Amino acid sequence: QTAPEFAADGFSVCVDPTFPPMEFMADAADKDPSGVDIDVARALAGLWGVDASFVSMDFAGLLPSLEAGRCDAVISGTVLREDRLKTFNAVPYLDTATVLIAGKGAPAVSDIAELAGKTVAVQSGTSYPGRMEELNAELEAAGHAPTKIQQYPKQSDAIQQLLVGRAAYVVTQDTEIAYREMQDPGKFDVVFTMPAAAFEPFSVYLRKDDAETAKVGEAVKALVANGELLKIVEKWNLSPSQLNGIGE
Amino acid sequence: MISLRNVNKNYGTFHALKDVSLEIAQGEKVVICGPSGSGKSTLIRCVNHLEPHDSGEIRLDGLEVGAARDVLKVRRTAGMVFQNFNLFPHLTVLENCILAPKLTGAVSDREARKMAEDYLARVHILDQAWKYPIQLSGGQQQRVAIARALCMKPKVMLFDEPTSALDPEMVGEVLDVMGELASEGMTMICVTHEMGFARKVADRVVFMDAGRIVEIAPPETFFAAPQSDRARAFLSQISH
Amino acid sequence: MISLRNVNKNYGTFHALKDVSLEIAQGEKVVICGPSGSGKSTLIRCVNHLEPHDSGEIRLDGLEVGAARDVLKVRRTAGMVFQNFNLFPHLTVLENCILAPKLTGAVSDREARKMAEDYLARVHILDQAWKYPIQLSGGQQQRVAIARALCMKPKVMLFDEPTSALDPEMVGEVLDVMGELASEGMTMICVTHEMGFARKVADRVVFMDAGRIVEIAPPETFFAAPQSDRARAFLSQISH
Amino acid sequence: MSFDPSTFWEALFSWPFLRGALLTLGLTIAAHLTAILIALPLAVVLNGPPSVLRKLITAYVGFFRAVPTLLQLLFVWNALPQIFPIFREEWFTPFLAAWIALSLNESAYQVEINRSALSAVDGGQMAAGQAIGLKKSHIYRYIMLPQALRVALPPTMNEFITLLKLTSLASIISLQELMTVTQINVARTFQFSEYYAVALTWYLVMVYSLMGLQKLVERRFRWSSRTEAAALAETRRSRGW
Amino acid sequence: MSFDPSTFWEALFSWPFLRGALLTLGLTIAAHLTAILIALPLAVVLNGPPSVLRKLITAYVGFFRAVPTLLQLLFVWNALPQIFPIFREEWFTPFLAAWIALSLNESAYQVEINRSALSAVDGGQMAAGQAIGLKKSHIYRYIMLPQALRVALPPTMNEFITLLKLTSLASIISLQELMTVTQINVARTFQFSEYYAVALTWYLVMVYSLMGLQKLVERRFRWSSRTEAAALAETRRSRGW
Ligand SMILES: Nc1ncnc2c1ncn2[C@@H]1O[C@H](COP(=O)(O)OP(=O)(O)OP(=O)(O)O)[C@@H](O)[C@H]1O
Ligand SMILES: Nc1ncnc2c1ncn2[C@@H]1O[C@H](COP(=O)(O)OP(=O)(O)OP(=O)(O)O)[C@@H](O)[C@H]1O
Ligand SMILES: [Mg+2]
Ligand SMILES: [Mg+2]
Repeated sequence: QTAPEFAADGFSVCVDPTFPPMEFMADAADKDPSGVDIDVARALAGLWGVDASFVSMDFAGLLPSLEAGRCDAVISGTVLREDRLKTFNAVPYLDTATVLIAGKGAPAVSDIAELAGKTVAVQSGTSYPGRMEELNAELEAAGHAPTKIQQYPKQSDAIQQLLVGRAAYVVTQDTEIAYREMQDPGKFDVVFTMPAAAFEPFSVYLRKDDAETAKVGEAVKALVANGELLKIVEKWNLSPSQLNGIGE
Repeated sequence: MISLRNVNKNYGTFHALKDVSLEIAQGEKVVICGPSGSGKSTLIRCVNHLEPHDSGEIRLDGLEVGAARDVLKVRRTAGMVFQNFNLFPHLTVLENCILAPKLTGAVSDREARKMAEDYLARVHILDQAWKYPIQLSGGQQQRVAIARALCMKPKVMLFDEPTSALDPEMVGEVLDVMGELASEGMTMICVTHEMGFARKVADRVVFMDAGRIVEIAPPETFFAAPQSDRARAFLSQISH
Repeated sequence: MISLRNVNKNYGTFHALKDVSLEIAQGEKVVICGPSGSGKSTLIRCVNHLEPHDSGEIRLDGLEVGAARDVLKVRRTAGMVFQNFNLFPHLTVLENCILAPKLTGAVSDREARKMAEDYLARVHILDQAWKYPIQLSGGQQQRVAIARALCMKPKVMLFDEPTSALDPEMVGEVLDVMGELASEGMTMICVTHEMGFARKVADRVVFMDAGRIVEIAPPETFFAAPQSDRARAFLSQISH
Repeated sequence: MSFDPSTFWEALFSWPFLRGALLTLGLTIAAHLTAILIALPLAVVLNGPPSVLRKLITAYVGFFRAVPTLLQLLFVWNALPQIFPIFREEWFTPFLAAWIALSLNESAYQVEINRSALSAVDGGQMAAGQAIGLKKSHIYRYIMLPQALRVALPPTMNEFITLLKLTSLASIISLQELMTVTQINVARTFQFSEYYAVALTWYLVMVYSLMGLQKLVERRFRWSSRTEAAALAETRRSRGW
Repeated sequence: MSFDPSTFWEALFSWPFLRGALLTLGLTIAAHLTAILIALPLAVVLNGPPSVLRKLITAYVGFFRAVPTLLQLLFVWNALPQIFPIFREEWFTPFLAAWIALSLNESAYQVEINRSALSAVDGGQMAAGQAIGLKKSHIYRYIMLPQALRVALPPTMNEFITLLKLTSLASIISLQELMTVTQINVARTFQFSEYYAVALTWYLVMVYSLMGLQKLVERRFRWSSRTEAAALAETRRSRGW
């Protein structure tokens, strides 16, 4: 494996450690964050024979830092989106689905009509609001009332609305709910998996340099091939199906 | 009209007025004099309750000074000219004068303005009516302060050295105005060292020293033959 | 010592000093009088460059007043007592007096303090040395202002109505102090209406009206036989 | 750094950004005005003699300054409905919640500004107002406050601008003002320089307009300057104010 | 809402929270002091006659108040090293970057506070200082500023507290102060009330200590009150200050 040039003296990664299990501070006193992305970054670095280091910051600081060269990559639960590729390159490493969760014991949603008029809390700046709007369009087309969408800056703020009782559902990632279930079983239930309009896996974001990006792509492929990614997926209680389509 | 009985006033540990008693009849004109720091300003500030007194009784036109419900009545009864003027710097000369009549609703805006112009003319300062206090010389400010107090049409006037910043000519004119007020029957207390004025207008002279009233006498007696040693020593300096 | 040549000063459109010329020799004592608003304060404020003049030339002890590099020298040459005192409210009486000597480094702290105490004693206010200005009566403040100016050991003193807030007794004492200064050879300009003082101490009396010097004469001549009609009218009021 | 001018221009006048800017401005004005109204009487009490009320107000000021605005917003939005069910209803919008929280928060700061401005007014002014027989309310309305305003205006403008930025915290209760809209767009497209430039432009427009306004108001305070009072007097005379 | 006291107490004195609180306090003190030092001379110029310099300072004040602090932080941390390579080195820590950005930012607000406080000092004070022959620097140092301080203190304290909260923005350049530590813990455990209570406690401690300090300083200003000056004079005389 040829290491990309930016990783010649170590692989530094910017993360916003408030999105378990992708990246979070496992213990308040920890120096480095833990999580899926952290393990992925370490695996990549291992492949290149260098050390991985992590810089924690608020989400808004991630991209300027990457652009300014303060870190080599952003691996922070960021999914692949077409319009993001104008400014940065991306390499997918883990597929993910968007789900609706509700309090424990809530009945599963079998028909979207059941969502009509309900309040749904979502994290802003994600793909969730867009997805919910598509869903609302469907509802309206079918003659139902749309859902009421409330946007919150952090996933935890959105989930708080569920606990407070203001929102009926919260949109989140299958990864997150898997983690919550592992930590504190029996609080939430997944009631609905959002239909995926496009392939939007978690991705490594890099500066616009196609040659270097290709090397990272190769590395991910290698991690799929040698089973390292699968180990990480199992470690974090995720589904092996989430590796479908990765490394292709 | 004004009566003080055993009035005491302390500033912290400093005893500024000591057992002061004084009766002033309607229409009477009283001049207060005495050395610097003897409590003259404090005395007249107590009369309209700008300073609360600590003990004793003060009555003004039948009102008890210090009784919460009468405090506005007391102050509207007594007009005051401050030693350091205290004009309102954000208002023009004219506005300084019409503020109180307008707000207390005693007269219409029109009348208030007319009255203010009259008084400003009387102290020869009507031509400065549009200026702000900061633009005026010391003497001009003092005259505005006098006009402002008169505009309240008070029954009693309290003057704290109303001529200190004036030139002799203007002193003459202001004293004339005060003389007129006196002859119109206004009750007046005037802290001043203008012995000429005291002689001409005052019914009685009150001499203070170190917070006490040392002597009260008609001006002729006081100037010619002061009773107390302190007053004698004080007066001997005037011909200086 | 002090020379003004064709000095003009405007406040906006108001012409406050009009072609004022005046020569004052070393050790001379000049009294300025004139009606309120005639420009007396403005004149002495121009002498130590507190107000920049608009045209003409002012020289003080050989220095050109208005030249940027000499402005501190000019102000240290001339001590000033303001009409409204302008004491520093955040400093005690003693600190008010020693601030300048200490900062200009002319004397040691010890000497500065000793000198301040001397001057405060001379104006009978040493016992208030620990008070703050707000605690003092008007006359007490004025005396502190005088002591503060003297502590600079200036060659020239500019007094703006230094006795206006004083009782006659204190006027006498302050005038005594000024007389002593005069006899020690200090050059002085004093805006005052104390004719007694003018008669006794002044070498010349300058009479101003409406921004102009109308008359300059020795006091005897001025009081006995003023040349101008304006001065005559003015003086006729004094015996009022 | 890449910068795509067309993205910038498109976003600058797009409805979400305009709406965000208006929301920011509207919320700030509403909250600040309310804060000033709350603060004025409190400052007057603080400027008076010591009393129990004064102690209470001091505690109020300390508390609302100490509690992070974020928590105040969360409290009003999340906890209030649990305590008083009436706040669970439709009418209790994020705007309303932010208005309440920011007004209370800001009032604590404004109290201190007003207190200090009142204490800067010369003591003789109050005495002069009393001496001409004015009621306390009139003394404050016509004498103390107009003079205090001169001193209070610059720090008040500081607070207004701080509040303008602080409204972005209201994103935590799902209010989408200027900064939130910006960050949503950055997160969506990762084009941070373009969208931040849009936010910056709007903030600059708002702040500089405000400073222009402040300058106009300050012209009315020239009575305090020996050299400028004449000009003000002249204007007033000629306009017959 | 559930509240687990043991989580609260454990976190309250845990190293990350202590460190966060200290970082918050340290950064705030450093940035505010620097801001005041920058602001003093600028305010003195603004208080003087009109000039080109005054116009420049007005523009500076407007600019640094208008630009969101977030952007200033990002600029100093990310853009500066691209312009001046010297900032790429190790010594340029997030703390330093935050210090620079917050100082500049805060100085703009502080200029306005100082300007207004200086303008509140009676005009005769400057004249009196000149008349006793003091240099301009001495007049400001010994006469104007001590009197202005009385008026500037309350709004300055406002700014300090605002800054105390504002440091949380520095999490964007990877500085982990009190609020960041809190949010990281909330994200991990969802124990909102416990961790926010910890942050709240620390903010309350800091703000109330500060207000106590302010009160002590304000005792030195009793010279401005007719009724209280005597007490100050007495203290000073007895202690021989
Ligand atoms: N707030 C205060 N604290 C302490 N002492 C005070 C205070 N106010 C006034 N005094 C003292 O009270 C005494 C009387 O003051 P007052 O102003 O009544 O004197 P006065 O007779 O008017 O003197 P002057 O003729 O100089 O104006 C003075 O010695 C003064 O120092
Ligand atoms: N800033 C200003 N703007 C406009 N006019 C002013 C200003 N300052 C002073 N004046 C005017 O200048 C004239 C002279 O003022 P000055 O203070 O020199 O008078 P003065 O002779 O000292 O009077 P007094 O004896 O009353 O103190 C006055 O008519 C005054 O109104
Ligand atoms: Mg007095
Ligand atoms: Mg004068």
